[in-house]
Amino acid sequence: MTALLETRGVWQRFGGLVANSDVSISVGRGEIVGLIGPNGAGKSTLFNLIAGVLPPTQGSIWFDGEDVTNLPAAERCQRGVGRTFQVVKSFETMTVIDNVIVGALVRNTVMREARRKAHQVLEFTGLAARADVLASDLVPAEKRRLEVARALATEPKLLLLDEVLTGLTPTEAQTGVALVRKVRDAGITVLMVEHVMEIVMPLVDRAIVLDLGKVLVEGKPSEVVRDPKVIKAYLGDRHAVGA
Amino acid sequence: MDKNFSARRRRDLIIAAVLAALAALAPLFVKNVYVQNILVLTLMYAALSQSWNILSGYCGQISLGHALYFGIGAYTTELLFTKFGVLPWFGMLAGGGIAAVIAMGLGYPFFRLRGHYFVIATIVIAEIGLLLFQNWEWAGAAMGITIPVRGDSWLKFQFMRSKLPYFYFALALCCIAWFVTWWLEDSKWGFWWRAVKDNPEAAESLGVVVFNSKMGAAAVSAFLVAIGGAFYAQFLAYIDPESVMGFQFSLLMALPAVLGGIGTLWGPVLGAAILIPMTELTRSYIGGSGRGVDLIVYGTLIVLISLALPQGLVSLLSRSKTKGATR
Amino acid sequence: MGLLYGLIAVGLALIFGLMDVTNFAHGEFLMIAMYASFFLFAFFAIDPLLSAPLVAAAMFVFGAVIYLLIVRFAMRAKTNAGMVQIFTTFGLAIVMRGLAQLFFTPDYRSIPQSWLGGKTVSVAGIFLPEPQLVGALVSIAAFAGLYFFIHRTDFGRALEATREDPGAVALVGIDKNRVFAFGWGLGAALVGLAGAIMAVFFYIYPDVGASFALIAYVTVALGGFGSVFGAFAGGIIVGLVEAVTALMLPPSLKSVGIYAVYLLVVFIRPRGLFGSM
Amino acid sequence: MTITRRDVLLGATAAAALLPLAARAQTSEVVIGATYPLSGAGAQVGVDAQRAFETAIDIINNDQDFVLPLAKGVGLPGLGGAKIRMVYADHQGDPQKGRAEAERLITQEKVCAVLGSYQSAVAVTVSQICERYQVPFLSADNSSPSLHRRGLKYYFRASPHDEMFSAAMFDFLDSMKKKGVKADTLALFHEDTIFGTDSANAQTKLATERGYKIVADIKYRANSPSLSAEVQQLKAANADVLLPSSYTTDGILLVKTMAELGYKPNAILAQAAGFSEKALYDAVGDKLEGAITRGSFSLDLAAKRPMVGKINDLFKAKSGKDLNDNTSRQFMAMIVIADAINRAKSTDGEKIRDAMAATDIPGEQTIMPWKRVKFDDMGQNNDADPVLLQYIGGKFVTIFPAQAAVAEAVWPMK
Repeated sequence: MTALLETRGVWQRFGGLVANSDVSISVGRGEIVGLIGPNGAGKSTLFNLIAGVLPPTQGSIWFDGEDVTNLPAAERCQRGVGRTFQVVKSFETMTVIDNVIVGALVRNTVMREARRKAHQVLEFTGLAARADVLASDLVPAEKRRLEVARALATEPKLLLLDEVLTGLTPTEAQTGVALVRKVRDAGITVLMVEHVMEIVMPLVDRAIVLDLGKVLVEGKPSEVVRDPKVIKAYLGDRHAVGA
Repeated sequence: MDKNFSARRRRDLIIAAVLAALAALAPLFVKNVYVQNILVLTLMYAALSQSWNILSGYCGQISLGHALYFGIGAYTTELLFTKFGVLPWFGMLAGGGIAAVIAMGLGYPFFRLRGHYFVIATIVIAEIGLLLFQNWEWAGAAMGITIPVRGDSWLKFQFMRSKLPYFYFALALCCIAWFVTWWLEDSKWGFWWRAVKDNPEAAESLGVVVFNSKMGAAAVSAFLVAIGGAFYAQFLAYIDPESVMGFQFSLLMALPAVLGGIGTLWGPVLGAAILIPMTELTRSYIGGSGRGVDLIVYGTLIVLISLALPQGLVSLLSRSKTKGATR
Repeated sequence: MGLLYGLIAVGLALIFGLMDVTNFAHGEFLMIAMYASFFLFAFFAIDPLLSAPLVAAAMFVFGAVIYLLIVRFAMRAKTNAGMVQIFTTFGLAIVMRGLAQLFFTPDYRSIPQSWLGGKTVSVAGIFLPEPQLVGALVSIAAFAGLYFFIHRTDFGRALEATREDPGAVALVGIDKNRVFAFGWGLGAALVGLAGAIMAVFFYIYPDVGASFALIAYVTVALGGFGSVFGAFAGGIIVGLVEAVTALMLPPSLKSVGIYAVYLLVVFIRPRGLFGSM
Repeated sequence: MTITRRDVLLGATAAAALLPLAARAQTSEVVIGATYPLSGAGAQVGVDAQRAFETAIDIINNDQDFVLPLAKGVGLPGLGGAKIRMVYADHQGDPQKGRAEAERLITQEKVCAVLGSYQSAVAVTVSQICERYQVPFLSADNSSPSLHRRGLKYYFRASPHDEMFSAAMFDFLDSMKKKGVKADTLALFHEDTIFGTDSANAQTKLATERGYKIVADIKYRANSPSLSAEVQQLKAANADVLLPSSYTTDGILLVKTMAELGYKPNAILAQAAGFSEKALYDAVGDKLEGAITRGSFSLDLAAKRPMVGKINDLFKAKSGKDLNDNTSRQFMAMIVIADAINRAKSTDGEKIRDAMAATDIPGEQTIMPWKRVKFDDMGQNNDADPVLLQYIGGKFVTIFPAQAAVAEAVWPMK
C-alpha cells in the first residue's frame, strides 16, 4: 500500500532564505506522525506546502496516490486534507455551529445534512454545549478545539494539526491528546506539528525531526528522543530560549 | 436538528410575510402622493441596500461603486427602449445580466485587492463609468435620455400619475431581494461568503474557493442593483449620467445597510425605513431655507447612529431575538 | 499641479495612510482651511502666504479636537470598524458643509489680490504660475518635513507603533489617544497649508472639498498606504497623467486617465507603488 | 415587509403637518411653488432667486406705482385681491429630488403653478410632473433649447434659449466683422452637463452656417479641480474669440488659470451663466475688463425705463446685489405667471395654462429688453430678444443689438 502523503525532494526558498531543502517525508495511512523541531526549523513552511497555501519552489507533493503539487488549498481540502492554524483563524462573527457547517459543506451540499454532520462533529469534539455561541466569545482552548472540529467536518483522510496543544494548561492538553487519539481511532491519519517534544512524544507513532530546513532524524519517538543530533539541536535551542 | 435555528428562520419568514402584507395594504390608507413617493423610494433603497449587502455585508467586499451597476441597469433598459423599442421588462433583465457580467469581469482584477485599495478601486471604476456615459453621444451624453410617457401602460411600465404600480414593483423588488438574502443566508453560498469575510485563509483551507465565492456574490449583487436602476429610470422617466451613476448612489446604497446593520438580514430594510424618510423630510421641511440646516441635521444623525450603534440598529433588537445569529 | 495634489494628499497620507483611519471628511478640512485663509485676508488683509502658518496652527487644533470629540469613538468599534469610520467621517463631512453654508453662505468667494495671484514666471518659454510654484515648494517642504518626522523622531515611531499594536504601546506608557490626536492635528495642519495656498488661486464655497477629495484618496492609494514618499510620488504621477490625458483625450475625460493609472498600478502592485500595508 | 409601522406613522405625521397649510391655501391666497437648488453647489443661485421672487411678490401684493402688470392695487384683482404666497423646495440639483419636490408642491402645498429651476436636467423632470398634474411650469432661467421641444402643453418659457442667445452672439460677430474686426476663428470652451453641451451644439451649428472656423472645441468636466491642461490647449489654438459656457465655479477658475498661463484672447464672448454672476466679477473682475456676455437683462435699461432702476433698488435692499441675468428673469417669471393667474380668475391649472397661452405683455411693461411676452405653441417666447453686455469699468454696458445699445463695443478687450 502506498503512503497517504509523500513529499519528494521539496525545496522552498523565500528570496535568499531557504526554508526547506530537499525534504522527503511520507505519512502512512492510520498513523499519527509528529513533525517536530526547534524554532525556525521550517516546520510551518513544510506544513503550509502540504496544505497547499503556496506551491513549493521545487519538488512534488503526492497525496493519496496523486500529484497535488500545484493544486490550491481548497482543492486539496476537497481531496481530503484538513488542517488547523497555528494562530487560530475562527470565523469570529459566526457561531460555533456555523463555523463547523462551513467545513461540512465540502461533502454535503444539502444544508440539512451539513448541519447534521456539523452537530455530530461538535458532539465528537465535545463542543456541543457551545454550538450557539459566537466564535469570538470562546476561550482560547475552545477555539483550538473549534479549529479541529471545523477541519474534521470536511471529513479528511489526513488531518494536519499545527501546534494545537501548545499553550494549553496541562488539563486542557490532556483533553487535547485524548481528542487526537479519538480522531485516529475514527480512521483519520494525523500529521501534527509541535514545538514542544514532551507533549507529543507519548502520542505519536512516529516522529520526524526537522532542523535548519532539512530532515534531521526520523523514527520511533523513543529512539528519536535519544538521538544525539536531536538533543544537540534542541539543547542549543533551549539555551537560546533560556538565555 | 437544531430547533432554535429552524424556528428562527421560520419566524423571520413569517415576520417578512406579515410586513409585506401590511405594506401591500398601505396604499389603502396612504393616499397622499408625496408620502407614497417616499414609500417608493424607501422600498427601492431597501432593495438596493439589501443587494449591496450581499457583496459588501455578507461577503465583506466593501464596494462604494455600486452606482455603476445601478446606472448600467437604467441605461440598458432605456437605451433598448428608446432606440430599439424593447419593452422595459426585457430591458431590465438585460440590464441585470450585463451588470452581472461586468461585475464578474471586474472581479478578476479587483478581488486581488484588499482593504482600502479595493474600496478606492470601486469608487474609481464607477467614476470612470460616469465619465464615459457623460461623453457618450449615442447614449445622450450629458443630455440624458427622456423616456416618452404616453399614458398608463403596464406593457411599457409607465404611469402618468398613479404611484401604485411603482409602489408595488418596488415592494416586489424589495421582497425578492430580501427573500434571496434569506434563502442565501442558509445556503452553501451564504456560509461561504461569511467565511470569506471573516477569514479568507481559513475558508480556503475548508474547501471554499474564495475567488468564486466573491464572484458569485458580486454577480447576484450587481444583477439586483441593476434591476433597481432600471426601475428608477422608469419611475423618473428621465435619466442622465449624474442622476443615475453619481457617487451619491453608491453611498445611499451602503448607508441603510450600515445604519441598520451590515451583513444582517434585516439591517438594510430597517436602515432604509429610517434613513430615506428622514432624508426626504429634512430636505422638504427644513431645506427650503437655503441655509444648509437640513444637511447639518442629516449629517449629525448619521454620525450619532454610526457612533452609538456600530453594529447597526438591528443590534438593538437582536439582543433578545436572534441570539448571535449574524451580527 | 501634481505637487499641489501631493500637498493636498500629504495630510491624508498621514491620517489615512499612516494611521489607517479612513477620513471621508478630508475635502471638508481643506474647505475649512480655505475659508480661514479667506477670512484672514478679508478682515485683516493678511496675505494667504503669511497666514498659512496661522491657518495651519488653527487647523492643528481643529483636527485634534475632531479626533478627540468624534473620531476617537469611531475607532473604538470592535466589529466593522472600517465602516463605522467611513460613515462617521462621511456624516461629519455633511455637517461641515452644512455649517459652512449656514455661517459662510453658499456664495463663491475668492481672494482677488494677493502677492502671488496671477503672476507668472517664465522659464525657458514655459509659463509657471507663481502660486503653483510656491505651492510646489511648500509641498516638497511639507513632504520632507513629514518624512523626517515619521522616520527620525520618537513621535513618528510612537505613531507607527500605536497603529501596529495599541495594546502594546499602552504597556510602555504611551497614551494612544494623545498620539493619534497629535497625528490628526498634524494631518489637519498639513491640509491647512494646502488650503492657504489653494485659496490664492481657487474659488471657495462650501462644497469645494468634493472636487479634490477623490483625487487625494487616489493619490495616497497610488503611492501606497503607509508611505510618505509614495504619496509624494503619487501626486506627481497624478499631475503628469492628468496633463497627458488632457492632450490625448477630450479634457472632460482627463480624470479617466488618472483613475485608469490607479487601477493599472494596483493590479500590478496590489499595495500601490511604495506601500507597506 | 419593508414598510414598518414607523414608516406609516412618519407619513401620517407628515401629512398631518401639511393639512393646515393646504387648508389655508384655498382661502384668499394664491400659492405658487418654486424649485431651486438651496443646498449644494448651486445653492447661492437658489437663495438669490428667493430674493427676486420676493421682490416681485411685494410689487404684486402691495400697491406700487410701476408700469408692470398687477403693480397697482393690492393682490390679484381677478381673484378678489388674493395675495401670492411662495413655497420653496430644494432640489439640490438632482432630477429625482426635483421631481419629488414638484409633486409635493402640487399635491401637498396645492400650488397652482411651478417656477424653476436653474439646472436644466431638473427642469426636465419637474416639467414632466407638472404636465402630468396639468399645472403650468414656467422656466424662469433654464436656457436649454431642448426643453420646450418635448411636446409639453404645460411648459412655458418667457426668456430666450441658448440658440436665440447664440444667434445674437453670431449676429454681433457678423456686425463686428463688417466693421473690419478680425474674428474668424473661435474657441469653444464648455462644461459637460446639459447646459454646456446644448450651448456648444448651438454654437457649432451657427459657426458652420456662417463660415466661422472653430479651432478648439474643449469640453471639460464641471467643477474640475484644475483647468491648466484645458487652458494650455486654448492658448495653443489662439482663436480670435473665446466662447465659454461655464457656471460660476469653473468660470472663476478659467479666468484665473488664463491669467496665470498668460493667455489673453482678443475677445471673450460668454454664454452668461457664471459670467453674469457677481461672485465671478468680485473674484476676477480685474482680469475681465472688456469681456462680453450674452444676457437677457441690462441695468442700462434704467435710463429709458426708470422703473427698472427702482425695482433694482428694491431687490438690492433685499439681497445686497444688483439684478442680474438670472434674478431679472426670475423676477419677470413671477410677474408673467401672476398676470396669467389673474386673467384666468382661477387657480385651476388648465385655466391658468390657457391664460398663459394667451399672454401678451408689451415689452415696455417688463424690466427686460424684450419686444413682448407672447408664447408660441411650444410655450416659447420668441420675442425675447437677448442683449450682449460688455464689462467695462466695473459694470455692464449694453453693446448689442443696436436698438438697445448704449455704447460701442470695445475690441479687442483690455
